[in-house]
Amino acid sequence: MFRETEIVKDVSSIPPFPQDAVQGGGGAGDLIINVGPQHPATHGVLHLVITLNGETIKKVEPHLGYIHRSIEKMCESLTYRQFIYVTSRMDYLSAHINNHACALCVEKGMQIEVPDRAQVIRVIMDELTRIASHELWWGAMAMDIGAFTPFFHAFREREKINEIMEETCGARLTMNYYVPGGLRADMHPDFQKKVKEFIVLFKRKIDEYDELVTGNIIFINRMKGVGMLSKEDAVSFGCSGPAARGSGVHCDIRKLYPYAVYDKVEFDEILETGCDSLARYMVRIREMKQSVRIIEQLIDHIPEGDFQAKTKAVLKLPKGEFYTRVETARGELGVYIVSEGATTPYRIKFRSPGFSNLSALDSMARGSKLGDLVAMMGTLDLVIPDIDR
Amino acid sequence: MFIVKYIKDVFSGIKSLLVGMRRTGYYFTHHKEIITEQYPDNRDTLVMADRFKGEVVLLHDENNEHACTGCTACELACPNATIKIVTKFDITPEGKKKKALDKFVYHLELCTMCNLCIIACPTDAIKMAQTFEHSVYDRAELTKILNKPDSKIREGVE
Amino acid sequence: MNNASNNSESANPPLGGGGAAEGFPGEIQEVPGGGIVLSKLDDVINWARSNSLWPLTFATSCCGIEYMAVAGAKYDFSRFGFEVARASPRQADVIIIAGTIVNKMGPVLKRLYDQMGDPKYVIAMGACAISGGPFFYNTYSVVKGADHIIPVDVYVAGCPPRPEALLHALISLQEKIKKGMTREQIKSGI
Amino acid sequence: MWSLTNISTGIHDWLIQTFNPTWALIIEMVIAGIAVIGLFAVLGLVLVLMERRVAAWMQIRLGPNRVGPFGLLQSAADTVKLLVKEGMTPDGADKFLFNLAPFIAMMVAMLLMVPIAFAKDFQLWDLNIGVLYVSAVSSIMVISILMAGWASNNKYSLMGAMRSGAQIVSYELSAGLSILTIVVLTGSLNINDIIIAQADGWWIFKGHIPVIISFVIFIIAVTAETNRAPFDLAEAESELTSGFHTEYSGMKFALFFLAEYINVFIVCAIGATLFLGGWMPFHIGNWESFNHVMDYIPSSIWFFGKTFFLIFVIMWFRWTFPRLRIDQLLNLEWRYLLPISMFNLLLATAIAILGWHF
Repeated sequence: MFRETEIVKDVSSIPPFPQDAVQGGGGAGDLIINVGPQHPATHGVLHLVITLNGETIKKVEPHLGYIHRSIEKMCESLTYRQFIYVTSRMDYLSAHINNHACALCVEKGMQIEVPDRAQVIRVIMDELTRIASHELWWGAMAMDIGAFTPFFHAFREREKINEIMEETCGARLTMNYYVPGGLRADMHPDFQKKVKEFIVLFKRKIDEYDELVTGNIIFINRMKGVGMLSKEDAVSFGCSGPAARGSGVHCDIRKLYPYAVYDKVEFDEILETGCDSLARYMVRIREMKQSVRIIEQLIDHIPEGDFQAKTKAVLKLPKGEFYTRVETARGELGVYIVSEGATTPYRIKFRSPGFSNLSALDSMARGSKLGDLVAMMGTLDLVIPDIDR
Repeated sequence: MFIVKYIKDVFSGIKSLLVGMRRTGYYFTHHKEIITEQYPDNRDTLVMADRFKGEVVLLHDENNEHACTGCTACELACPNATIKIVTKFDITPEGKKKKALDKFVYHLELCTMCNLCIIACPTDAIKMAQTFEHSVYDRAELTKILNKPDSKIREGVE
Repeated sequence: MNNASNNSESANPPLGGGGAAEGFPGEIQEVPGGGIVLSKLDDVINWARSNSLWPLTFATSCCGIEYMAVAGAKYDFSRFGFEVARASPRQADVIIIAGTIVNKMGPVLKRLYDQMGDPKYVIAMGACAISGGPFFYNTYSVVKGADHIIPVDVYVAGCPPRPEALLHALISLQEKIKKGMTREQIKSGI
Repeated sequence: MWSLTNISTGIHDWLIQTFNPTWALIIEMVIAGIAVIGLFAVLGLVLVLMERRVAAWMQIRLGPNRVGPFGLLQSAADTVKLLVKEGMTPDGADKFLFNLAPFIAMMVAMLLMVPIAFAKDFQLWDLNIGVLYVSAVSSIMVISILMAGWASNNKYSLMGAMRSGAQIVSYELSAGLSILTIVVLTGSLNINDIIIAQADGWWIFKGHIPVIISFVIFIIAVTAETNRAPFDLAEAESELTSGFHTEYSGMKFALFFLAEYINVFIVCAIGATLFLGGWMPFHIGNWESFNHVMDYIPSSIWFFGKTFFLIFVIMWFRWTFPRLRIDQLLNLEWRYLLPISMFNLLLATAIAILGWHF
């Protein structure tokens, strides 16, 4: 799987790019195709060099860097208030949750007590984001395996969430709503009403998803037994989120290391033991229902009070290292800040879920058909800027 | 038994397909479920959420006065240097020199609508407008000067 | 909706392009009394081209999601005939650069553009594609604007722009094609 | 009563009177050729628009509605655009075959028009082996796809073409077998004879379960043969970008695009002819007055009505189902469709011999 590295003395002996990519995998009769950087199945600009024998995949080698925007490096030159908004662009489908992780880390460093109201609204927002992300995943994954209509049906509900977000946060996708110490603004007066309306709609429509996709015989055949990721592999590749929970790994950060008010609400950690694409699919579908459950518990019990703690105008984290982790829609996001006591972080490292999940792709894909690859990538739910950062 | 299972497979497969077709057929025949909003036709009735962040504007009142003192707090708060404040020195009636806003340069092409400048502004001189139709043929048009010609600072704003 | 805009003259500016219509460099002036048949044919061709803009499925980051939202049911760009999104650049007419272009992606973008058949149009969507946006100053790896790589016809600002804003950009592009002012049309002299 | 038949016989009579028979035949051939090309253009425009509307309504959106009244000119705009768009030939391609392939696709579609009865006595050529001709010629389609895929010098195209080859060759079998059911019941390969045999009821109603099964199999098989979703593996967009026509642009791509829709039309026309009685109005046994009322609806409307219904069903498939994988696709054919249709053919033969059908 890994290319052997050796010291190359003669530079001219390094083969050019395509041959380079297949060393160790290529043989007679092998077909090497490049999927990406522009390809509808990669959901962005991932580049996969695939060695095929006929239709059977022998090897998948992801090439990264096509959307490397050096967010980590960039954060070093931004203040603690400023750097949070950049992380919305990292995993843009769970923008709120990324912001949450960064805000938590700064709050941990500054030892700011976040008011209850802010915490509850944050959790509601996080769960709405998770539903929106899973909706998009559902539509895009169905599109990957060739069904177009689910995409449009998924966006119908997603637009409702976007409306709610826009009303409260002022933007549809990259909201920038969380600030260290709480929220930028209080929730919109209509927020609770809109969320309840959405929940009613969503509960009605999620059954249609099963009719359209989940029960479909073609879909089940495309998903069952495809992209096996054993529990041991999931752990050793560092997979997290629904991708790992589909293999039965107990890894929900909301349960393991509760943050905000997750320890006060009741919800189940979804575990499937199928280890295949169908299991990962079912985890996400069931997770959406759990998110609705969390929102239902909180939406009528938003405590009164401030939405933002009193903070200094200029934030300076004390010297030291701080790490927080949250559960994004894709898995575990860790934020690691090294502070030298200045107004900007000395070093920031994000542990993004997509990168680890992508690393499992090769072992999942070997031996399966080319058509399975898009199904696997669909259920891994890759967001490429999250991988490259 | 093999043959029974085979026939069962066929029928359950066909049934699952028919369930999906019933769903799409329902939407095909029920046009009231269509949720399309016809954008250019609904421009007059389109209402943006009042918190929607479209672009930064400098508020002017009817006397062509704004509240910007040129303190550059927004410029400092902006993470990607979208705002550039150019100041000049006005001579007050008392004969003192006073710093005042000359040009409020706003690079819409860089702006990410993060709202940090609005929070930073001590005099609430700027706010987010709800406009969104920012498409132009020339990139240079996106660099805007927000203060209107001959506008000056409102009395009493420090 | 224009309640706070201080730089648009009327409450509802005309659709299609942010006021760049007049005096666009290279604008073709009409010759009085000449070329009736040809100009009529050109009108038909421009009408057809403007109403059949098939986009390339190309999205690099966040703006891609709003691009998907435009394709989605609520905004539905199929009303204009844009919904035939082609995965192969050979068959696409317009490339919507939805997202950041980084240095490694630059050559790929150029290649995609080169693979498209004439006439081809480019929309730079969002701050990153226009100028690098949030990644303009503090990063080492981002191209400061896609127009450093390929010529751009319409820029639409926002991070990411609303779906309506992208529709507005597409309508602006239609207007531009109908007026014969795109780079392709000027280059080929029609 | 106004009908296509009157027009064609009128023209024929006038030509025979005016010119000598050889010239009349040549002029008729020219007219027929122009009519076929015209029909192609119209069908292309109509079917593309229909597909986009069907897709839109199933996907809870409006679909093209801004170009012309109700968006009717949308596909005209697309056609003009594709006509004037640059048609590229890649440098590494086999240029002759690359440019030939779309024309072969188009020619096959044109050839298939020959035996189809659009209305009563309105047919280009009343072949006595019409059904055999259709199933034979339609399999030439795969050559154009293979040619396009191979000549493109593109791996995606090649894989698409190979998939398409495997797919069309296998699904020919069950399509042919389900056609044979009707041939066995009718005892003729002539399309007109098959239609006449349905004068007292369409085969789908009077042929018991075997005909219904073979109808279902036929629809599935022709969906696969025309490379439509859920069997669109040859151009599987999320896997192979655009499959065999990845490298095609402009008019050459438009020809493939058009040929796909024409093929759908033709297979649906064949399906309508074999199972739903072609231009034959809806007749029930010996209800003379009812049958007489039905006869007032022109035969061409019956034909196009049935054909477009089947086209709609195929479009309905496309916008509902996910795509199959290549091995599942072949599994479906060899493990399910082929055994079932063979068994079914036996049943149908028994019915035909024993005369159990109505």
